[in-house]
Amino acid sequence: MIEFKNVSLVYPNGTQGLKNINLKINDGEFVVVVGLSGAGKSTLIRSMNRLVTPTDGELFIDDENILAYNSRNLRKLRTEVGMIFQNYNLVKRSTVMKNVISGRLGYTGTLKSLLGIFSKEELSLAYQSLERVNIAEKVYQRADQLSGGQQQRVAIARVLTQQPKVVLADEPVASLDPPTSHQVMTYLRKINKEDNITTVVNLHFIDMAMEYADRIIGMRAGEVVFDGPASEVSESTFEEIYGRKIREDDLVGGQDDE
Amino acid sequence: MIEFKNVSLVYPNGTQGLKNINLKINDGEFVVVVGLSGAGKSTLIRSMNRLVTPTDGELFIDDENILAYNSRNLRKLRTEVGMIFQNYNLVKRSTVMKNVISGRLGYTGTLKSLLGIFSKEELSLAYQSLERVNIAEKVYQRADQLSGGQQQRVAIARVLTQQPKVVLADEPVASLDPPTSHQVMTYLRKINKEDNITTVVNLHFIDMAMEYADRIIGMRAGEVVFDGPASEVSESTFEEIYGRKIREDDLVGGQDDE
Amino acid sequence: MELTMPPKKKRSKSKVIRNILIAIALIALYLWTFLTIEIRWERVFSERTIDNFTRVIPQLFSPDWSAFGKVMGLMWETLQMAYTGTLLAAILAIPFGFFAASNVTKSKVLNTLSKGALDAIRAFPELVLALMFVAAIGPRPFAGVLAIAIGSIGMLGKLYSEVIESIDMNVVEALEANGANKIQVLYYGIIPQIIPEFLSYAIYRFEIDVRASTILGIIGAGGIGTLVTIATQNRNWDEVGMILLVIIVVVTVIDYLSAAIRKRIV
Amino acid sequence: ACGDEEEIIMGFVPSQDSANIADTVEPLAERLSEELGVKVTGQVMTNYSALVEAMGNDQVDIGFLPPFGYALATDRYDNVEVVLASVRHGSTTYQAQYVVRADSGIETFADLEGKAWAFPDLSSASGYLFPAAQLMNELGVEDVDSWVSDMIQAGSHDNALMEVLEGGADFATTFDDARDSIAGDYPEVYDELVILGYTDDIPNDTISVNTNTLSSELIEQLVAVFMSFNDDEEMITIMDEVYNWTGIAEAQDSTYDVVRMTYESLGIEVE
Amino acid sequence: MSSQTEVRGLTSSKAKTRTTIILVAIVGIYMYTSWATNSSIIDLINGWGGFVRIATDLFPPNFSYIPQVWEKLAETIQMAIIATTMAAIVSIPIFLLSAANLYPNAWVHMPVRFVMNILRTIPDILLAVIFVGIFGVGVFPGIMALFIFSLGLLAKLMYETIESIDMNPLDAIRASGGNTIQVIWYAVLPQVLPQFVSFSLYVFEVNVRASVVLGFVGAGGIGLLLQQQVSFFNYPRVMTIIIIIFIAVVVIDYISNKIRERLV
Ligand SMILES: Nc1ncnc2c1ncn2[C@@H]1O[C@H](COP(=O)(O)OP(=O)(O)OP(=O)(O)O)[C@@H](O)[C@H]1O
Ligand SMILES: Nc1ncnc2c1ncn2[C@@H]1O[C@H](COP(=O)(O)OP(=O)(O)OP(=O)(O)O)[C@@H](O)[C@H]1O
Ligand SMILES: [Mg+2]
Ligand SMILES: [Mg+2]
Repeated sequence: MIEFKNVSLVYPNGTQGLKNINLKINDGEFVVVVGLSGAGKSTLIRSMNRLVTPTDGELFIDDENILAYNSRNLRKLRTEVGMIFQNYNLVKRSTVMKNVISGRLGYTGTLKSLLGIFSKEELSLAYQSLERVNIAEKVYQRADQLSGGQQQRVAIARVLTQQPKVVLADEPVASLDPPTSHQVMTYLRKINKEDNITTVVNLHFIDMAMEYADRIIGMRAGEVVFDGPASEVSESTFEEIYGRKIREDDLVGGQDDE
Repeated sequence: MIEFKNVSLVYPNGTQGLKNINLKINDGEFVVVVGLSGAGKSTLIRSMNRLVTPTDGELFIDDENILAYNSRNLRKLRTEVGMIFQNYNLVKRSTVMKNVISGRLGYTGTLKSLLGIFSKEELSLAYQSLERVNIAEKVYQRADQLSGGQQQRVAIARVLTQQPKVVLADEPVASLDPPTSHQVMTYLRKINKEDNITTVVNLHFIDMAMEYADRIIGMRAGEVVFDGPASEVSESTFEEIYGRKIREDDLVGGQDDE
Repeated sequence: MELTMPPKKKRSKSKVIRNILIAIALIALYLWTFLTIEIRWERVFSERTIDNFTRVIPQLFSPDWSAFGKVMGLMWETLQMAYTGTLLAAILAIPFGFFAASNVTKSKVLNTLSKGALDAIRAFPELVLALMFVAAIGPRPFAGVLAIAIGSIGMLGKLYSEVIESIDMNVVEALEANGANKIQVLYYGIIPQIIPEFLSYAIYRFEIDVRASTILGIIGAGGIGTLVTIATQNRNWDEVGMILLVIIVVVTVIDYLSAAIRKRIV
Repeated sequence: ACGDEEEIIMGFVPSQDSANIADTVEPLAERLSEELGVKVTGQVMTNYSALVEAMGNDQVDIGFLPPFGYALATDRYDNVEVVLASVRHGSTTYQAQYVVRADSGIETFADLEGKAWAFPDLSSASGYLFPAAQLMNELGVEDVDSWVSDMIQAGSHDNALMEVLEGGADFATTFDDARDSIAGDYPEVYDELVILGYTDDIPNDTISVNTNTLSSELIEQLVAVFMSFNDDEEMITIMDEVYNWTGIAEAQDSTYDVVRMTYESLGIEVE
Repeated sequence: MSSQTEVRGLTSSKAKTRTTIILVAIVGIYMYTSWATNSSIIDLINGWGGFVRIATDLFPPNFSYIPQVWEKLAETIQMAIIATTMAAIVSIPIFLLSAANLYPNAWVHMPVRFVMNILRTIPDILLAVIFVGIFGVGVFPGIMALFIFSLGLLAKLMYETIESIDMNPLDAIRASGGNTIQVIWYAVLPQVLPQFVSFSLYVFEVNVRASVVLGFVGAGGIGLLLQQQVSFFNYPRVMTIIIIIFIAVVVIDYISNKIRERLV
């Protein structure tokens, strides 16, 4: 369980990223965060694995205040919280396998990892993760030879290899075309359900959010302005989040899978 | 008057650029050439100032066969035929004035031009040309500090300074957004009418062609497949030129000026 | 749990063989290097080394300020040499640059010849060039200037030709369509496109030449290098320290100024 | 600066005997200016070959050339001519010495076979040329290079001695007696290093003139002035500071034939 | 014509004045420096006889001398190999520490850069002179000089490369629990490895060229022969050495260029 208690975050330059956030995210939930650009979605997500550190309040993951963590605890936390990024963040020149296995780094001793020594179980886990996102045949290709959607699937495989309790995804489909976006969201949803991994996703498109989310959190100017099941989202919710009526370009367009 | 008599052009690699063209363009006409990519529009235009040389036939400008010209005559011809390009082709690092005055180079002795000595009349002409396209206030700015539309207006001013009898424009608006395109076309039309300059323009958008042209020439595979006033253009003409029915993206969209 | 292992990485045979050959070649190269090079370790780790260390190093770090005037005088001469040589090269490299640029020089022969000449010049270390010039005209700054000038033509000519090859040829066409002749095209169409880069490269080369000309004096070609030889032969390490200090400061200042100017140009 | 008679340029090469040669030649130049009524400037070159090229190119009028440098210079240029030579310890010649460690067991030149040889520089008359020629002539060695086990070009006479002192080499050849100049830093040198033998006489350093740029009257005048320094306590001190000279003697080109013969016997050719 | 007075030329008069001042300054300084260094065209004409003489002295080269040159040429190349290898290895921690995006703390990267910048200003042969003073003549001081010089060069080229890499993979590795060393190994090095090899080869080329002359100050390599033959005025042999140096440099540059082309 993830719990925000009066969390605020002010960036060094004075920007208020988060304002007095109170939230509870239950185990196994699939939460989608929506909001305008600059609303604080990324900040919210990145504070859950301490890529940014809130300046005020308490943030509990499994009843431990992660804001008090030292760098050792932090690495432990991060092995348990997987993250997926908008630009996939793969090492382009490394092979798919090397990228995926890097999800195990948090569990591996420095020297072993420098020498590239991983156990059979770990290699197998990495390969299975690739199979789960249907991309096992690319295992020894270089990441830069893959299309955007394939790269994002590799990134999901990397997170799976990490065997996390929580997955955070910061606009995982922003760089992808609509069909590929749906594919990636489907995979995220799948691992959420199959492995009961708590999943928090930032999305830009409101219709996609409603299609996949158990629960939607709307943000505006660093504050949570909506929090409820997808079914409760109404026209007025949109106005609250976006400060205006819904428009056609808030929608990603029809769903058509591969 | 420009007259093509059985003009053909085969590029060194064997591509047939023009096939047996017969055309007469009268003084002061505003002709727009349309056609698919690769139809030979550029080849047609560029043969009129011998940037490419037809391999067969005769091409008369004011009753002289320009295909027989030597390089001295050629320079003379080119001073009388102005040209406007898709990418403006300004010297980005030179001032607007220097670009515009370069329209006079064909009239100026080499030494004088190297020393930058131009007569008062010429400088004044250049400045007035800039005024005519409403960009005189940028006279000493560097060309790369201007927007695309402004750069194309400078290119028009350069051609005006040349005081040509004929202006050739090879897709002058292809790099511009619709409102700016209309602006540039309006200026071209204006100088055509005010100075009675024969103007031949290549265009990609059929609706724009119809809006500005006195006469439209349709090309396909190096041949002229339509030639007549804009009013005569019909659905079947489109099919002849494009080999299919007209579609929405053959139109540039509504006209809205600056 | 049953383990699904990834398939073995497929490698083409020829690639494996190639990699093995490369590895063997590298190992052989290093074996050859380390086995045949004669380093006199007994001298390197001798008492004298320690002696020299304790004598030379402290002196290097306590520069002889009484030599400051003399050192600065020669440094000034070095700067003059570098400036003269670079400017000569910056101008003489222009025709080379044009001949070596395939978009403006259509003659293949001229093209290849000038490219070859530029490559050849770059293969000579400045000091070797200076050696020739000292033998020809005696040990004086002019020999250094010539070495700098010739050496710089090699690099500047190549950089120039690359600049010329990257210009916007459409502009050239536009001017031709105006009826401009070749020289006018050059002056109105090409030169404005290349001047800033040419200048910037020339200044950059000046930076390199200042560094290069500090050593030419070692063979008598003028500048501060002369003093380096004399001071080391006489074991005046505090004077060498002063020379070092002056070179470091002057070169740093020049690098900084040159970078600042170049930033403004392009 | 040269060619005209308005300024006379004297060229020097650095010497390890003089810590700051550029300063020590100053008084000499001043004194010559006074005596000749022409401005005289001293200029220190990086090495003798630079000095030779400078004289050949008429940039230097008077050159303080070492014997080997002088002999080569006359081979290469016609306008260089010796007029004076230095006197050290009352002699216009000196010798090269062979130095070995006292405990080395080397007693004759023949014992040097297969030993490591440290010498200052291939172009040093006392450090290499004369000893090499002597070994060839007296022992019938054909190729000195392979007769010894190692040839270490140490860079200077001091360094050659120190190579032997520290065991990097078995013997060194230097001028007589280079041990004096390192005795300050290594007082034990006289005990630990002993002299195995000497070469024949080598003519001393020269004062050579550029006959292109100096008229014969001026050269005569110069010779007279330099010779007069022999009776001038102050000038002898100055010359001593520059190059350890204790006197100046007139010299002829033929004196240096022995140097030419020596390097010719070693197979060193010019051009 | 109303607008005639407004246009006086092709550039604004301010720009024109500035250009003129700069031009006059450049030419003025040149006239001064070429006078001060006696490097004018007149000096070139006066020295013409010298050029002719040295040209006739150098030719024909003495090819029978070639066998004696090989050994020293090999030594030269070996010096460059050792120095480049050492510099490549030692530069790794240095360029990592001086990359501002890895160590945003200016107290870490600024001092390291400062030292590297200073090293790069010292000419290699001056370093050689000093090391010869300490270690005595031989190849060792030469290798040290090349090593120090290449270290500064390589570190600079590399930290600039690192500062331009994609930072996102670093975030990803960090977010999956990797420590600093793992982040560097898994996210930084794979991104810069090709450039690292390429720059090392480039530094090797530079070192070959530099080691050619180190022998002049007793720091090993083929320069020693050059210095000896010059001091004997034996120019046909000098020419032989120069030709061999030339061929060696051209061949090495060619090979290294080919490898570098295939790398990136
Ligand atoms: N490192 C930073 N330093 C200073 N301000 C920052 C930093 N990162 C983000 N901000 C600011 O904090 C606010 C919230 O940013 P955040 O990235 O969380 O928004 P977002 O909702 O993710 O927007 P987007 O949809 O554009 O990604 C914005 O005003 C942003 O400019
Ligand atoms: N320099 C050339 N060498 C060989 N073939 C050429 C050359 N220039 C054009 N072509 C070919 O000649 C044909 C006509 O080309 P042209 O450029 O005139 O077409 P276009 O109608 O202007 O097309 P677009 O709308 O793409 O500009 C094309 O098939 C083209 O590939
Ligand atoms: Mg964001
Ligand atoms: Mg076209």
